[in-house]
Amino acid sequence: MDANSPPPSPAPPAPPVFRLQGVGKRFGHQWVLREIGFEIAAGERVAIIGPSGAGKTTLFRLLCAVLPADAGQIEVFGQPCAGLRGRKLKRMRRDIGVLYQSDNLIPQLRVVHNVLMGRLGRWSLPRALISLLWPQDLPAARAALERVELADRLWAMPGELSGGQQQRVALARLLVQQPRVMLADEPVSQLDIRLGREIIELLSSIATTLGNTLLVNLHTLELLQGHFQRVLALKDGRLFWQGPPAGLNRELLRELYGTEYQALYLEESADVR
Amino acid sequence: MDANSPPPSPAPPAPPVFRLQGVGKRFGHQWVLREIGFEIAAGERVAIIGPSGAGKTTLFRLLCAVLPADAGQIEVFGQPCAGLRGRKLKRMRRDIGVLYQSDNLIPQLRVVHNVLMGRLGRWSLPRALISLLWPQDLPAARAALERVELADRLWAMPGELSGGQQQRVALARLLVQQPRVMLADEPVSQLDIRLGREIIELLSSIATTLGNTLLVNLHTLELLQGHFQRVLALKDGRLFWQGPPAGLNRELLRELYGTEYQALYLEESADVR
Amino acid sequence: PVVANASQAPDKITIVAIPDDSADNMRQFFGLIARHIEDATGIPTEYVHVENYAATVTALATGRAQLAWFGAVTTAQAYLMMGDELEVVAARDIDKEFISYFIANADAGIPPVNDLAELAELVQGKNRTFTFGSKSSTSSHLMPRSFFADQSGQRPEQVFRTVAYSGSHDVVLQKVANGEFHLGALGQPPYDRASDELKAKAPIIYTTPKFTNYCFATRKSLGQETIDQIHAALLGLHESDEGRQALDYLKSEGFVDADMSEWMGYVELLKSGVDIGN
Amino acid sequence: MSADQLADNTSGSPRTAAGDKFPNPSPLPEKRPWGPWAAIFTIAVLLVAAFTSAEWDFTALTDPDQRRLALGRMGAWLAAFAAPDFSAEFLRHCWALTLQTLSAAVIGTGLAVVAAILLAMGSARAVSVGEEELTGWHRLFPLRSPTALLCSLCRIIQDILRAVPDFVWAVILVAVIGLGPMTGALALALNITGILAKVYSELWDSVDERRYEQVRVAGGGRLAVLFYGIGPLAARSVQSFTLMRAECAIRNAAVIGAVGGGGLGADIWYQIQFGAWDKVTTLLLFTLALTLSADLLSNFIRRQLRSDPNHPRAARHQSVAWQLARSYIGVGAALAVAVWSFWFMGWGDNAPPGQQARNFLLPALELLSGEAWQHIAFFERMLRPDLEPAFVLTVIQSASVPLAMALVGTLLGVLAAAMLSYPHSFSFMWESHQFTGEAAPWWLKLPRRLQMVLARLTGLISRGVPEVMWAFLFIAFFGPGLLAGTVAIAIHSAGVLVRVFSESIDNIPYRRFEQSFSGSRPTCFGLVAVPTAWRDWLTYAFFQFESNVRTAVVLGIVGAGGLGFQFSFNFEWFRFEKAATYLLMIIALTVIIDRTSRLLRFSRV
Ligand SMILES: Nc1ncnc2c1ncn2[C@@H]1O[C@H](COP(=O)(O)OP(=O)(O)OP(=O)(O)O)[C@@H](O)[C@H]1O
Ligand SMILES: Nc1ncnc2c1ncn2[C@@H]1O[C@H](COP(=O)(O)OP(=O)(O)OP(=O)(O)O)[C@@H](O)[C@H]1O
Ligand SMILES: [Mg+2]
Ligand SMILES: [Mg+2]
Repeated sequence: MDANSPPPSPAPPAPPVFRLQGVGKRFGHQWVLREIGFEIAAGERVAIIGPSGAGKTTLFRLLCAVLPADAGQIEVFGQPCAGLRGRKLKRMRRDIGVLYQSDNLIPQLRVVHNVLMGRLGRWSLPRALISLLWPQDLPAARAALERVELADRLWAMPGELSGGQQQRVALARLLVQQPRVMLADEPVSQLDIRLGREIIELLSSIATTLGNTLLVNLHTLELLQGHFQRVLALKDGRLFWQGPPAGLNRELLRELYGTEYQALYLEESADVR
Repeated sequence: MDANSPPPSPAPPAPPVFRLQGVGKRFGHQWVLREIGFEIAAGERVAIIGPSGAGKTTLFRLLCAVLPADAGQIEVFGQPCAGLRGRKLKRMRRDIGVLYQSDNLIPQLRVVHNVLMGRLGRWSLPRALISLLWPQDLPAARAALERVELADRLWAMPGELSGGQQQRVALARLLVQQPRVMLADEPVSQLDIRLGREIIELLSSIATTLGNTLLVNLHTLELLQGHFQRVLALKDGRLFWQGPPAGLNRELLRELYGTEYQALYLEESADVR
Repeated sequence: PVVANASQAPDKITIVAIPDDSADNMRQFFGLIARHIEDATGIPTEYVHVENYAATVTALATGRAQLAWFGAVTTAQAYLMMGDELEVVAARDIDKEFISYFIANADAGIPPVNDLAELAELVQGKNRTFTFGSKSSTSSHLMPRSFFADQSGQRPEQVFRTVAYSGSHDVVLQKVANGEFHLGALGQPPYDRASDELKAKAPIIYTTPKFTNYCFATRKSLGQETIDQIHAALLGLHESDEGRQALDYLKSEGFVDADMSEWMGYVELLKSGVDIGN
Repeated sequence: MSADQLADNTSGSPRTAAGDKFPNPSPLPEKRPWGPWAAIFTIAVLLVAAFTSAEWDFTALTDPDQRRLALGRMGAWLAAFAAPDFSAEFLRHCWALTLQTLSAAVIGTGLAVVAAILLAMGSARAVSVGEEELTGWHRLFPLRSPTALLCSLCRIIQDILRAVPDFVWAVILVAVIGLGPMTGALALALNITGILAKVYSELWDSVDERRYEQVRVAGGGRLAVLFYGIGPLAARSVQSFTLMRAECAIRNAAVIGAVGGGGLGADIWYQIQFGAWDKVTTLLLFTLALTLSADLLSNFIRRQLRSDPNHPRAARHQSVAWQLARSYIGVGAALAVAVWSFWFMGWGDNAPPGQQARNFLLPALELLSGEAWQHIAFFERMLRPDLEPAFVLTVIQSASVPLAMALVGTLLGVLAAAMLSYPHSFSFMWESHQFTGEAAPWWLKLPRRLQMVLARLTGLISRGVPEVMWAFLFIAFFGPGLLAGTVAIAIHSAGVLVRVFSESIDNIPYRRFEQSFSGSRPTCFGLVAVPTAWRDWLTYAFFQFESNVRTAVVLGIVGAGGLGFQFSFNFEWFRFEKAATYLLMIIALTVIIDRTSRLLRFSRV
């Protein structure tokens, strides 16, 4: 689709996309992530689950190197991301696409500019500036918006969109960016079930066809099935469990989400499995 | 609990909380709500569902009378809400508590002030201002935060909280406000399943014990069961269907969310019902 | 100091003047003088009104203006900047014996005094307020101040409760007449021009000894020939119609010869670091 | 079960981890914030210091006899204004001046905006330094990285640019390019550059980093982050402040006249100096009219650029094309004014009184020739400040009076502006129904709108009338002294601040108010609008304090002396060595106040 996204080269064993070792992060005196260690191979599709406040968003911010880790080491594409700066950082960022949980859009910029922001890593600065006056690469923006069913909102301001529509615009940006790794922080939280499912399907199909790596934060557990190869569960800032989606069971979930856990549906669906 | 919230008087047949007739709303030339008509009785618990962009949030904004309707008539507590002002407006505002989909908190104010904002309808201006320096009614704020499991974050800034925690703070504000009607726009979208369930349970139990009316916008259909007496489904700005939760079936949902609808879970659970 | 190497006639003469009267007046009457000089020398001449003392000196010193109407202090300042490059062309007859007035509000109950030591004694500790004109002015600040210091042995700040700078001669008169300040100092011509009503409300209590004041100064690099032409034009100011109007405004009979040496006293004064109120 | 096995195989087994390395203090200590109290305490201490360090004379207020006399004087003084000079000739004169002022001020501001954006890119930490791993106080060291050094350098440059009064720039420029309105305009530009760059960089820095993290992550470099993230997010405040400064420049650009141009500001200053009050009144009326139209025009521009979809005007929007066109109309209107200004300065009928019209743009070209710069040597002595200890002590002491006056004056001004910004705010007085849902009948709307018009007029007059005039008015009442000067400063500050204060409130999207409206507009204002705009308010208030400390003219007129006055005094007497010492002190104060204001952004008030 894009000349810039390199095909997965099979010859040398590709380094893992992410490798974390004993990673910790604290705000003030409070450690919100502790001793996180895992590896994510290229092309893997991984879901991250965990109760509210477990540290999922913080983990994502560490992975895309906007926050420095306070302990341990993070390697991205085989390179330690601690000392990255300037051009290298930019190249790395270009390859990592992030969808945030909220405030994904700049409210003062029209949808088209918000979507084309995905191109920033590839464009030269002048081109990026010109684009603010005369949008560059409009077809790409239009195509991406079409995939999230918002083609007619190209010129709208974010404030005119409903909550779900805004999240979809942010998704379109991710599609325009075509990164090697996609991190999506609750991409479907404000979407209805059909759209949520379709967006997840879209993400995972893109990941499959392009060989991209995909990390998704999810609260809707029923979307796990079929789309992800691995689940990481965070609790209280620690890696609580990891395994295939099928491995999730009732006790595990009860322990993960707290002892008072009494969700009817999950018991049922766990039985179904 | 609060002297100001009148006990539901049984003597005269209480007027419906909301009565809508042929209500329409447009932005620019675009009608986003059309011919909406329904009634909601005092003490009812109603869920509103519909695809993204269907007009749910806009409907809520009409119900709490911050947007004027462009067609039709809205009555709140038996009074047309078109000509409201001054003291009456204030009383109405106090009695309708709203939880918005996003941007619920003032990012520049600490959690405690955000929560106490629920009291503003009751406080005089000087007291409200003093509260910024010396929080008034701190126990109420603390109690409310405890109910959403955030008691230790009383003095935090909203930016220090995770997405789900922010939504819970907004909920605490609603608890402090103790309104007669609660409108909640996707209160659980960013919460994990356990917490989501508990919040819905909290809302509906408060509604039941206090005889309050509850309107909730939901995307997570499995939370409908047991907590709501009625479901309103919006599609493309029209009232598409209303009925008891049990009445939701596969065809209906397929039609509501679009023809390509193929959610596995719903088919199954519809069978289960 | 810039050495005068190219002494050819300038293709244009710009006149500046220190801003010690209302802009309208100055534009009108210095405009007349400019026209007179243009007629006499045949060089296009223009008066540019500049509302800043330092800017006038800078303009002449850096060759942005060719002819400047300076007060005594500004002449000395210009001399300090330019050295012998500065040449005084002419001065008014009255400039050789200039005087300043100390005035007091009529209701303040301050009688005329014989010297400033007496005044200092009279107002000492009485919470009197005093205003000079502009801080850069000779006749409404420097000379009154130095006479006061010489005669009473004290700085004005030690005697008066407040010492302010109202901005110009006219405002000094107005403020003292209104009673906003008890006393003030200003030059002679602005006081003489004022209405009798104002004068009655702010009578003179002391007249200073005579001192040298304003002059027209120019740059040597203009060339002796041009300077002579200007000199002649100024001395013959009363011969033209516009010249007479201007002289009338300047309260003078005509211009006379003048030489830098007559202002060297001020140069010495400035070099000695005279008290200017800080 | 396979799941259990998997769980046991995970590297960091959760159930056993003791977490020694990551101790969490639990339970969380409940830390009640002490920031607000510290702030209140500091202000109280400073106030006490201000009142004890200088002599304040309140007799005109307390003594009934004095009060009667004072009122009489004030009345007489006001009466002097009651007869404006409306002769046809003078009106023509005023009109010509108006055009000149407009052109020179717009050129000055226009150049300043361009220069300030460039400079602010260097001096905004968020732009020039960008992402940093350091946090907290480590960020205060300029030597921590080359970019941080650049940032500090730019900040010093902008501090110097605004600490040096514009007339000094003008005198320096006279040496370089000669006399004329363009010289004044350039001097104005230098000074305004310092002002705008400071405020821009502070506004940019005060945007929450979380909000533009997305642009960084998309792969944008620091400049892309500025143009796609920080810029748009701060655009409204930046616009408001720029337009406000443009208005100020138009109003009181006396410097244009100081070096041989013409203009309203300069002319008012002349006429004030020579006590021609009838003309002053006429000129003031012209200034106010000009200010008012500048105000209206800037509102128009703002509205075109404002892109709040929940705004009523936007809701009536037409086609997409029209919506897009609106921003071009806004930019176009601003550009048209700028182009006209250059045309006028170059080829229009632009003669300052008593001069022929000519192309005043040409002298500026001399800036390009190295020759002109030789004259700078003229000011070389400025580089050798007089550092004799006794004198330095005098210099330091002379800072106390301006500090005391500026502190009290600014506080009063901020207070008044805060009170006035409620009736002054368009969103709360004119369009409140957009977010309250209130259906106000005309008899309710009318008084509100009247209130707003009155508040705006009050603001307009208190900032439109020069500080010097206020000083004169209050000298008539209080007599010369600190009090008169302070009240003058307070009134002027209030006028300037109320505009930016209320605009920063009008810049908040209505959706924000709508979601937090609890039935009473004042409450919404106090608890939602003000906290949201608070950081911008602080920026503006600190800036005003800083410039009040530098105020020289007023201090001279009320006989209070002080730093700025002594500086210009010594400069005008060509005592450059002494002037340089005073200037160093002024710059030091400016830097201190500026850095304090920036430090406060780390804290949450
Ligand atoms: N800037 C900050 N300062 C202090 N604490 C913070 C900050 N950011 C996050 N935290 C805390 O870190 C913890 C983890 O936050 P994070 O946003 O990663 O949670 P999350 O797993 O994404 O939760 P959610 O599902 O609710 O979004 C929370 O307790 C939060 O309060
Ligand atoms: N200010 C506005 N200007 C123009 N169109 C708007 C505006 N506000 C909302 N809309 C449009 O109205 C429609 C309904 O929006 P609304 O926010 O009510 O949807 P919603 O049902 O809440 O969707 P979601 O579940 O995604 O939050 C959307 O198509 C939206 O784009
Ligand atoms: Mg999160
Ligand atoms: Mg919505």
